[in-house]
Amino acid sequence: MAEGLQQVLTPEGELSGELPFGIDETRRLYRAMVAARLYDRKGTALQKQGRLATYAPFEGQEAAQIGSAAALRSDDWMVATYRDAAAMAYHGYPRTLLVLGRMGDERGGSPPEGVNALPPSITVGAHMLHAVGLAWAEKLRGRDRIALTYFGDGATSEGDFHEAMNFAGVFQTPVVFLCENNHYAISLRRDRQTAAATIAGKAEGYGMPGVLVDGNDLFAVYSVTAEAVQRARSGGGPTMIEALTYRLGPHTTSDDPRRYRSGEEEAEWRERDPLERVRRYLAGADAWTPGWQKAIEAEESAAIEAAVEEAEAVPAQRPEDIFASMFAEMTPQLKAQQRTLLESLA
Amino acid sequence: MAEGLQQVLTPEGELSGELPFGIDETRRLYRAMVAARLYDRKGTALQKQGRLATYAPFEGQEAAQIGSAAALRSDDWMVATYRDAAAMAYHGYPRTLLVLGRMGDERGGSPPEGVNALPPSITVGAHMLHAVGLAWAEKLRGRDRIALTYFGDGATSEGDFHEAMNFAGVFQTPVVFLCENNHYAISLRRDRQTAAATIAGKAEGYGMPGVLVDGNDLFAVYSVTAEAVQRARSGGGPTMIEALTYRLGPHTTSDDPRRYRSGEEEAEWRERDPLERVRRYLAGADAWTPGWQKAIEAEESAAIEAAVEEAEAVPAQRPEDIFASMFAEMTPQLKAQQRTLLESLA
Amino acid sequence: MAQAINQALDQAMAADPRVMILGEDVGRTGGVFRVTDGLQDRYGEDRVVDTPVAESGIVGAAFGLAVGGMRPVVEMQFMGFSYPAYDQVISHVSRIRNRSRHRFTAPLVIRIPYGGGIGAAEHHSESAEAIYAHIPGVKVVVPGSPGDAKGLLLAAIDDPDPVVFLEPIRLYRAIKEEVPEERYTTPIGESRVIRPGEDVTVVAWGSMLREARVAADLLEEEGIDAELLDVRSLVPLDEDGLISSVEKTGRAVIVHEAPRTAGLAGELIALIQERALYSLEAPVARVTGWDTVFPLKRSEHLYLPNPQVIARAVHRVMAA
Amino acid sequence: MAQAINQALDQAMAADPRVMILGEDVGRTGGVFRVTDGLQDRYGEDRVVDTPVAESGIVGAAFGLAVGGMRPVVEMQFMGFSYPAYDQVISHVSRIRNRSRHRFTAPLVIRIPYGGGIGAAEHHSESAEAIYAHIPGVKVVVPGSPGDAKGLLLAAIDDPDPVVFLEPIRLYRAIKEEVPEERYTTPIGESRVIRPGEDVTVVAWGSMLREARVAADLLEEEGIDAELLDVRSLVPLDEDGLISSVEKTGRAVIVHEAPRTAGLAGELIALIQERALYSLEAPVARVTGWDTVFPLKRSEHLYLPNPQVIARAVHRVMAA
Ligand SMILES: Cc1ncc(C[n+]2csc(CCOP(=O)(O)OP(=O)(O)O)c2C)c(N)n1
Ligand SMILES: Cc1ncc(C[n+]2csc(CCOP(=O)(O)OP(=O)(O)O)c2C)c(N)n1
Ligand SMILES: [Mg+2]
Ligand SMILES: [Mg+2]
Repeated sequence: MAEGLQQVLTPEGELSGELPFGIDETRRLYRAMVAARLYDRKGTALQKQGRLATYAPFEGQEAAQIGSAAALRSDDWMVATYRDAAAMAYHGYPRTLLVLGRMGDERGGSPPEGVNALPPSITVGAHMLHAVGLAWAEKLRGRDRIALTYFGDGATSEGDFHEAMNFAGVFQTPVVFLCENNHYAISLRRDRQTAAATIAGKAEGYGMPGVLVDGNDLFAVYSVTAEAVQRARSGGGPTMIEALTYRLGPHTTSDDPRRYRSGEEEAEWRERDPLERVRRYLAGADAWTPGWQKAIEAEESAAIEAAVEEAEAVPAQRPEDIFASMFAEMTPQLKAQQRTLLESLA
Repeated sequence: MAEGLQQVLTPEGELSGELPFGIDETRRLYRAMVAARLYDRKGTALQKQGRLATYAPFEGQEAAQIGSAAALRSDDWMVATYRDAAAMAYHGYPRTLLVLGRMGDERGGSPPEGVNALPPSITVGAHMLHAVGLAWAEKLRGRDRIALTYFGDGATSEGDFHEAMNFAGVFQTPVVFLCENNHYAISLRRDRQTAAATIAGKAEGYGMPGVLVDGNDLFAVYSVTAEAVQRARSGGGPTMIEALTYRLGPHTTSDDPRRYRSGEEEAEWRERDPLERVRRYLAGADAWTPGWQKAIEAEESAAIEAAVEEAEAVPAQRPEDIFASMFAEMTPQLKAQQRTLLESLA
Repeated sequence: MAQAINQALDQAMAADPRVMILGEDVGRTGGVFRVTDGLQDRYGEDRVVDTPVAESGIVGAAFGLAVGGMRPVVEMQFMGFSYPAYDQVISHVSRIRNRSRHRFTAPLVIRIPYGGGIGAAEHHSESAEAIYAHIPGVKVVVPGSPGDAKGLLLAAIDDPDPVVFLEPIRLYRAIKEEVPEERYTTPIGESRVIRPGEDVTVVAWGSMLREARVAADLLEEEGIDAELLDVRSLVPLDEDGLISSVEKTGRAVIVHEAPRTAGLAGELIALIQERALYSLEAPVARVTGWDTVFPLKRSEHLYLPNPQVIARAVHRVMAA
Repeated sequence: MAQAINQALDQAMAADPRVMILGEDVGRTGGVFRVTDGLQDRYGEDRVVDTPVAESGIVGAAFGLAVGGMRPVVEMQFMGFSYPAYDQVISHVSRIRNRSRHRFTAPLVIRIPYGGGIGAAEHHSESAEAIYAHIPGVKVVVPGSPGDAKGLLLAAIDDPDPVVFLEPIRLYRAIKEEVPEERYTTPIGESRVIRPGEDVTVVAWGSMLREARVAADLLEEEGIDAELLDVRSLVPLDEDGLISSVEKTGRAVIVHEAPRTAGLAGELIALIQERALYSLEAPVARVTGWDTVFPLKRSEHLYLPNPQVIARAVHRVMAA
């Protein structure tokens, strides 16, 4: 069922397939990728300065995230991971909250009403089942929202991946599984994660279509995701997409990739930079200039700075707040513990 | 990778493939199947009389179990389930101990040295990982023993199935996964267990061969298992086999299949009885007579009766024994608890 | 009790279209204990769902269903098969409200048949309530009677937060008791004095209540007046109910089936001595399962606390 | 402490070819805490195995390896990621000896980094030792110093039964201490008095020992002489060591990071009052984490017991 690799734009920026949209939309999504990269670099910088607790860079995976997120309707569900800030921000999860969460503040996990995205999953695997359940709920409630869930190549080894795929197949829930195969799970190479030829090929074992796509090709990712979303929305059931991509940076800011991969390999993938690919295409269509690049970088940087400032300006939670969200109403035990804490701080 | 259905003997007892062995061996294995069925019916009868705590009948699955178990070397590992008494007994697990276990006595889980079989697994799924680990240990120790693990169609939905298949693929452990697809997991039909076309087809997702075989065909089951065993033993890695079969009886003695399936369906599968198929073949080859049938039934029944008697003659464990196998040496807590129990009984 | 639970589920489903049931064999056959019998016929396959054999999948999908606005009631076939779903419970079900500061919630009920006494195969007789009670963010309740089973289950389904609902297997068919027809709830977090007494407090839950009640009868004949307290709600615990009983009697025996070490008796004893040490006239005694695997049929009588053992523990605390 | 553990693993692997290591990222990179650094270079990819991301798979396969004659030491990357393997531990690892009446055994060690204090993301700061201690059939140990880490780990690897080996993350790089070069073992099941004292027993383990020690220093300045007891072995517990200390001092404070309800303090208190009630001059106090999710970085100081809180609890029991 897994077809050959889907590609629309070669790494050189040449068309090799059908464009899903025109120049204006391309420029809009290119800009979103630029913004994502700026955000990502800011994240690493902030962490190095001690202003974030941890950060998991996604540089190199912007097309996989933006291309797929762009195929969603704004009220669809997104269930993503610690590495999917580009997709989440695109789907409307406020950057301020993403930053706040990374600072180590629970309020980062609380998106505004109307943003249908769970807080980024830290555990590997479990969240795919949540997406299946959310999609199922929409189906049972007779609505046509779908759920898109992101996960890595490593996550495909977890039992929960299997159970999620299987439930989606059996109950035909409107869900799209998007695997960002960035070739590493921390230090483990994709070829040691599974002996399967492709991850997309695993879909057949669950009776659903599996699609292999060049994950650094914005157009191709959009196209295959849009098709899968359409299938889900129209009652055609789930799809799994494997987006071949690469994490150009470390696993997190405390990881050192030199321990497990070569500079040459990184350089090779740097050549396949998903932003540069679209930039070349736009330039070839006379729709990109250095001046425009500078302008959007300046504007997006300013927006990101503003989000960071806003996050950092959020006053600390009150000590009593650590008890206040365990249940709708605090139990007597929690109330007593809250009192004890407040007394001890008095 | 999953090939078409492997079959050697049609339900009518006609040859449709290559025989893996001659008449003598066929008679020997036929006899083992007859013995298994007698044992199985005895199990149900004993449970009805209150002499066993529970019993899980396997009638209809004798060829799947005996055909595969016969492909093992006597020092290979067998890791099977509550429904695999035919395979286990064939592999040398004393029937006395199988009965003892079913009576509710832990000593049934303790096969003699030299019998390389874990006690029957009650949990669904987990034991497949144990087989992977055992096979891996043999490989690391430079021996050529392999592990064969049995499981049902229901078990393929568990996360542990997935993790076991994946580890076997990645570490190329010498293990054979034998799925007895008897079309039901308690009341759930196979087509609601997974949306996949076949279970054998799932193997590809782990980079291993998957084989679909007529599980009621003794010869075909033997052939495909022998090939898989040979592959594993010679360093060629794991294989998954899906044996299509049917549980003619209830899930356990406390189940009522009429709640979830029709008498017609049962009757259809009764037509494909794995014993009758071989009997017809033997009869056609002038290697079966009613007299011989009577004789082997009498002998095997006597052996089974003897095993049951032996099990029932095993004196009860001593009360202190419930503490004695928790660790190599009892902890002070266990010693104290043991004392307390003995005092309370005094 | 099985019937009372069935009735509660029926009433909840009739009243609220968001309520649905998921589990292994819950639909077509009505569950291995027939607790959900007839419900699939009544409410359809979309609302009474036979799932694949995958416990983490059941709870993980139910989590998504709950966050998405449904009210799933899931069944784990036996407590011994609930462990594959433990990660979903401790890592997600119990935490999404806190993680999202009330933005998302997972109001689901996880029904788990538990406990021994039916001579079952391994893994079918476990009492691991402590590992659920230790999870911040879930409530854990255990009915000891059909009436409570109905009322507590309806309360659990109404509850805006996840509830682990433990069903003592031994009581499914053991107790005949008229249960009120109409819908009612029994508040979570309240213990109940089943038998008032002056001399010693016997604390128990689930099927141990029956043993404790017989013990109390035996003790009565000897002139010992035991108060029997049904905890019912393990989390949140009715501390005041527990303490006031022990303050009155000055002595206590805690009974549970689960293994002793790190079992819930420890928690109750910690509370008692924190708040009522000076009322204690003797050490609180524990009557529990041993620190062993639950034995198979032929030996299970050696494991399970029974009235004699409970009575003997009471003698001990009375003598001290 | 990370180095001491590395040394223990190195010595065990050098001495016994059956010893092998499995886990996520343990080989190529030497683990996220670099505890297994250099071992794959030394012992090869067959003996230091980078596994797929599948915790149940790791423990389940290690179970098979152990039954098959190997001596696997597995690493769970963080305690918060050990729960998917909980079923394998409670249902199989802990039981195969009993299930087979000594015919099969699973001598494996499960190393689990645990505890908070490093401002990590959710799931990276948990202390769920109670759910492991409640499993009959596994031992549970927690070193509080590099010397104990080495000795206890070597004892765990030698042990013929499964051992859950908890490593306090906060202490990996915190304590500088010379560890003897040669191979030695520290017996499992023995507590250790870290600081003798007459007035009150403070019981702790893992990283809480450091907090308790600072508290003891604070208290000393006030003239309160606290005895600090390192439990080290949660299962089996050194009951005699605990009881004799409390009998001497008459007062006790138990400290743990884990949530309070159904945490291990309850077990210790139950034991103390069972065996030393009449020595107690005050209720035993608990200083524990709250019944909440472990908070993220900005709030974790509100959750973790610290010297001031411990000292305050000691004041309370001294005043009673
Ligand atoms: C259940 C679980 N196990 C282990 C971890 C530790 N861990 C965090 S990320 C990661 C690797 C995941 O790799 P992959 O799925 O490929 O995603 P990527 O980080 O490459 O985006 C691991 C093992 C975890 N977070 N959750
Ligand atoms: C982990 C786990 N979940 C649930 C059960 C209860 N259970 C026992 S057998 C069974 C069905 C298994 O079906 P299948 O794998 O097809 O094997 P079969 O019984 O048909 O041989 C179930 C759900 C169990 N034993 N273990
Ligand atoms: Mg990856
Ligand atoms: Mg089956």
